Amino acid sequence: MLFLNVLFGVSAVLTIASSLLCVFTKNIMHACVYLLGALLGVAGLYMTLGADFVAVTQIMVYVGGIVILMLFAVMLTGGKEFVSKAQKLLNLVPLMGNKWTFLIASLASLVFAGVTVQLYFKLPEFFKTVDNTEFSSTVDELGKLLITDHLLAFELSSVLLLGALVGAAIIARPRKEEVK
Amino acid sequence: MNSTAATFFTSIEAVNQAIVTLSEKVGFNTLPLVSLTIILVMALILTLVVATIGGYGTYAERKISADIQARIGPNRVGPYGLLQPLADLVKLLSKEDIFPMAADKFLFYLAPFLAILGVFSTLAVLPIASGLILTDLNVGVFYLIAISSLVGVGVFLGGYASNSKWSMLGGMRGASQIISYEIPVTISILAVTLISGGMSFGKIVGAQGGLPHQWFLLHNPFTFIGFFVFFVGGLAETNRAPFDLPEAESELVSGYHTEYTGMRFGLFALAEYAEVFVLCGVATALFLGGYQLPLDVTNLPQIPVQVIQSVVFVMKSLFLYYVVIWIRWTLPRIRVDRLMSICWKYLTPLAIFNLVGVSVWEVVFHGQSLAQLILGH
Amino acid sequence: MEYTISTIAPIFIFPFMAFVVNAFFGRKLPRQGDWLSVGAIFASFLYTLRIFGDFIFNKFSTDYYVHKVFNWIDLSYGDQFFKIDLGIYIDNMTAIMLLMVTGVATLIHLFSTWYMKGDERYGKFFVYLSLFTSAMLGLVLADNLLLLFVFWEIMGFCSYSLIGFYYEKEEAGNASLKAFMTTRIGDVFLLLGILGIWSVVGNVNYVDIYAAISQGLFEGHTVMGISLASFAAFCVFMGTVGKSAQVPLQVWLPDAMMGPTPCSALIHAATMVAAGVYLSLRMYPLMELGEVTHIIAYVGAITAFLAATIALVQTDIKAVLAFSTISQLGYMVLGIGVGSYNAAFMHLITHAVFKACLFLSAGSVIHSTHTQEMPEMGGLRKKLPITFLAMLLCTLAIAGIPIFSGFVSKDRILGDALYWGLYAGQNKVHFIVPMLGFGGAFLTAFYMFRMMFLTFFGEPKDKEVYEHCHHEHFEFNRTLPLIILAALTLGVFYSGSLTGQGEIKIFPRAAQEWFKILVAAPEVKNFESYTKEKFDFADTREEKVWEKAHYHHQSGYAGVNPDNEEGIHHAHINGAVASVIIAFSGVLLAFFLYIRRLMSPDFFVNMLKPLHRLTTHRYYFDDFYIGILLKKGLLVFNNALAFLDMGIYDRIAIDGWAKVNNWIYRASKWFDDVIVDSIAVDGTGTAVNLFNLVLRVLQSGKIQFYFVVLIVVLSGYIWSLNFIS
Amino acid sequence: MISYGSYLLISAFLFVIGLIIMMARKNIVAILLGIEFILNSAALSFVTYSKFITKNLDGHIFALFIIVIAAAEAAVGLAIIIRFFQIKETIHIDEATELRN
Repeated sequence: MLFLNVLFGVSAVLTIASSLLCVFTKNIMHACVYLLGALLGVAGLYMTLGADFVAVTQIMVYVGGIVILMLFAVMLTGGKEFVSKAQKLLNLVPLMGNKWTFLIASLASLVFAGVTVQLYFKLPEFFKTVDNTEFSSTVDELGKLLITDHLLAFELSSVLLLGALVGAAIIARPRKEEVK
Repeated sequence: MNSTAATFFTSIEAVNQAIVTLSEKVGFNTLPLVSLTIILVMALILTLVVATIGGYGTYAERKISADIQARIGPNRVGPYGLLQPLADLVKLLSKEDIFPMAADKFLFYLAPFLAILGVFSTLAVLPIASGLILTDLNVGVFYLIAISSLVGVGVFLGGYASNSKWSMLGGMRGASQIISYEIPVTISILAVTLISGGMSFGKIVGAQGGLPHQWFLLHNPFTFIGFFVFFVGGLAETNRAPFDLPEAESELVSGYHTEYTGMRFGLFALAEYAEVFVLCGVATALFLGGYQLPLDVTNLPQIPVQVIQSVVFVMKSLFLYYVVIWIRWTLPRIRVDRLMSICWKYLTPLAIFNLVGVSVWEVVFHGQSLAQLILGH
Repeated sequence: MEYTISTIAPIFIFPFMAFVVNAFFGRKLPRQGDWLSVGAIFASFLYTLRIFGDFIFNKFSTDYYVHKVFNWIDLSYGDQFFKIDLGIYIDNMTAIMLLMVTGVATLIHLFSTWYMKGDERYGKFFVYLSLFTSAMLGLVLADNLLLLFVFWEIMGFCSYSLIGFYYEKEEAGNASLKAFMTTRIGDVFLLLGILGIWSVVGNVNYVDIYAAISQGLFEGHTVMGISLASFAAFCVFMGTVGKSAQVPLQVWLPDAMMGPTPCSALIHAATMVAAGVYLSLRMYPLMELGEVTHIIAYVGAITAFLAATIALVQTDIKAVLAFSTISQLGYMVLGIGVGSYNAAFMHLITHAVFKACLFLSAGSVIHSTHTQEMPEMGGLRKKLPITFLAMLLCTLAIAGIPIFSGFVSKDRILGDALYWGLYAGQNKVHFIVPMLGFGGAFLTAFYMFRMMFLTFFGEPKDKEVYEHCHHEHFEFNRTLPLIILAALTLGVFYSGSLTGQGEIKIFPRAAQEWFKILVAAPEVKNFESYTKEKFDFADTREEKVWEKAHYHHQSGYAGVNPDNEEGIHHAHINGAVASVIIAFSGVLLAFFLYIRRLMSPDFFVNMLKPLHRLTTHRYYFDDFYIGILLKKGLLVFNNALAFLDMGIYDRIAIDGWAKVNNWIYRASKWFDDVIVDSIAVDGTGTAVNLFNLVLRVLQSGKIQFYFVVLIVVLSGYIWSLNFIS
Repeated sequence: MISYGSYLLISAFLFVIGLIIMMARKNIVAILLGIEFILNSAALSFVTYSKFITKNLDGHIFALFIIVIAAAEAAVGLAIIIRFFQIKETIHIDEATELRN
């Protein structure tokens, strides 16, 4: 269990630190890299939960695909020039119009505070549940589930991916009159 | 997490005794701590070994290219120039660490580490011998493919952070090339997992035998083609010639690591050479029988067997390593549009065809290999 | 023995597939696909042979049947039960019928390849032929009246298409229309009958109907004052009248001879017209229950006699055969009416064989001489020896000469009729039925031999026709069907003995009486606890021992007062003697008139002038229908319609509607001005403006603001959960 | 340390982070980035419930499909962003005010 505890600690710290940095960084490119750190951390958390396949899929799809795509997008859209101004404390909240929005936002914060307080009193119950079951391979089980119980969703997701592929290719291609 | 190095060592009688006595002295169970330590030490050793192999990769490259071009090659430092990598290391360490003015400092520092992280993380699942594997993950092959895509991020960030047009072009080329060639490589690996019935390296290697006709390479015609798809795709993923467009000297000076100097450049180079070795090791494990010996090892003493197995594995990998270098100094670089068309128009359909073919083969012949069909059982 | 869908369905599916393939790809196939039709029906024949063998010769008893179903239409909901099963019902009668249909159809298909050769619509003919055959087989296999009705209509369509096959000729077009419309009358009645049965039984399966009859479900139901059983039985019988060309709906069949001769042989002699009789046989328990048997007997007797008298004066060879068909169908119906169930069905089979052969022979003659008029023929027996022999055998059969099949079956019908009319203890008026039957038999013998003598004997009357006719050689597809069918006119195949009465035995007794033993009127009691089997389940019944049907007499008589065995026997002896004498006297009369020429036929014509005029005009049936019913009747109808249109529809409906519209217009104008314009349109605008004041705040166009609203709503929702729980 | 609540806390934390990013940033790429955070938090919750509550693998399946959908969404979203940039030469969210051209 020591190894798991270490892994959990490292992953949790990585996740939380990366996401915090992601919020507070000024550079969108850096934000993407922090996202990468957070995703790796989440993958580590999956590992500690015994979800090896999900963890590796997370790394595969996010690190190998989405993050690189985002980096590309940032680069192609000149992300380096984009530096948010005045990102400190209250100024973090963007100007959204007029006094009404601030009124609504303050109401929202009240509600949020209420929810948080409620949750806070319930937290100890959650921390009592500790699971010490041994690891076992999830790959076989997942494979069987995917082609039996969740077959329709599986097939639909393949169609979705194909649609996304074609759609993305069509959208991103410049129109003919603009090429000249 | 069975058959890892930690479980192997702790199952040895003497080590076990030592742990028990240590636990009695300290007052708590030290088995987890010792296991963790063993894992860390093993990881360190493996990293150092692979780093050395990667370092000597530069030496091999120079020597073999010299041989091909009828030159002598490095011969001044040590006998036959064998200490040349050490000399290079010293040179790289002592060089000035230049940081370009316009560069993005954070990313500039981060990129080489990401690349090296992607390469060395894969060592965790590389099966060197039948107990000598850091952790035999159930999703080993999948993990290897996934984590090695960090190299792509490193390459891209390196190119971007340098803020130089050569680097930028090299980084973009590298990232797109790595993403694209991941597809045929993954699909041809999928065919192998289909035959072995699992993604863990222990299972895949265990499903093969020591003799060539028991390898997955000769399991059926489709895997035979699949091996070449995998190998060509692997060459492209590691940015080796003839797919070394991200660092094409004649066009981009040195590609994504143009602006890097000193040990940072060394890290990129090390990542490249180590990745080539990992590629060769994976190819060996997947297609060439891995560490399997052509005899029954169940009743033999374990440690000598493991030594022999490691030697066999490393020899096979080094042979492929030689082939990679041979290809580099034989074939000219490919054109950039050809690169993508080879991947999308030839390798990917071929890999899918192989996958379908292997599935059909498995169904029709009930998993028997070609040799089993010809020779009988 | 397992009967599954795959052992039964091909009988129907083979011709149907041949139809489908030929209909779409026939033109591209070699020989326009005729081999496909012939092969398909021959394959059906082979399948049928197996069923026939199992049922007749192997192991099953008289009342054995196979009934397999699956759901066809299921519109049930809640308590409402509406369900129709599609199924197959095979008993001994079906097995025999299937063998007859496929066998005769195979031979006629084969003959058609010779007869229709060189025709411009050669392929199309086989398309219709295949469709017709499949429909006929489907009708025979069907287990319920609704499915039977479907195939019945498909056959009607095929008949229509084939009568009008040479649609360049105006008569052919008119004849096809006439046939179609005339049979439609019967079909409407049949549909009414089916609905009547449905209203009581809730189903139209044969077995359900039998069970319902046995349980007495029909009692107490009436329609327009008459009992529903009578009504349904009469309506079903009207279907038979239409399809089997009985008086008064017989007018379409002679005109139907416009079609190609093989189609006349198949449709208008052997199978389709027999389907009507088959329907009545199937519904025999209903006919008995509804007490319409007397009507049936009279209709049959009148048809048999009237058609025979008309046939006397026809000069067209096919017309003679057409009227003889009507006459023979009349005998079958007569047989049903007097309760001679077995004999009626036997006559159906024997008639199908010899009449098909007669038509094919006539086709052979017509194709050789290119004329249908008998006065232009004569002396053809030297030119067409095989045709002559085949036709002679069939004529002997239809005339009722002993040892031929016609005698065996017709004699038994007449014997039963004699008993029914004379000995059964009914009113003596009913004696007229056997009298008409015997008279018709005499006339049949006479006009058939008149036809033979005019066609094949004597000197050639038209030299040109005679010279034109080629000498007949053996041709596979022309003569083989004739030979096979002619050979099957021998009575031994049906009765096992030469006379049909069991005196001169050829086969052992069991085989001798196979027909009589195996076909019986359905005993409705046996169906009370029937089981339906779903398709593809193996038939798990035990094999039953061959047992004899429960007949009151070996003739299969099932009519009025069936227990008087002595009387039946007496009637049969008398009937046999009488019919033999009558048949031979008819032949002799024809011989004297047309060979010896002792007397000119004109002598009789002059002597019985009014009768002659009556018969040449076919008793004015056609004139009555067309001249009076259609033309005069339609005039009245037209006038009524005109009044309806001008007087009622124009005045009241259209003008009145205009006034109503005027009112509506005024009301809607007010509605439009006040409610729609003032309140709805302007009011909506005002309301939108009002809402706008509020919603403008929310619709900021900034996506982050929307996130904020989203979060507020979500957290409010979560907050509200506290109060709920 | 490894308990039900800790995973849920991390999940909630990721969710809030994603929300803040989505609300605070004007860059469309950053908003997509926030969406990725939120999707990850949902997937993490699913896997956690799968481990502690339901004790079967359905949560893993959900996480897998969430990852698939995230991939599709990122591909299409980034394609739209690139197209948007080609037309407007900026990726400021408030510039996205027109439905045509």
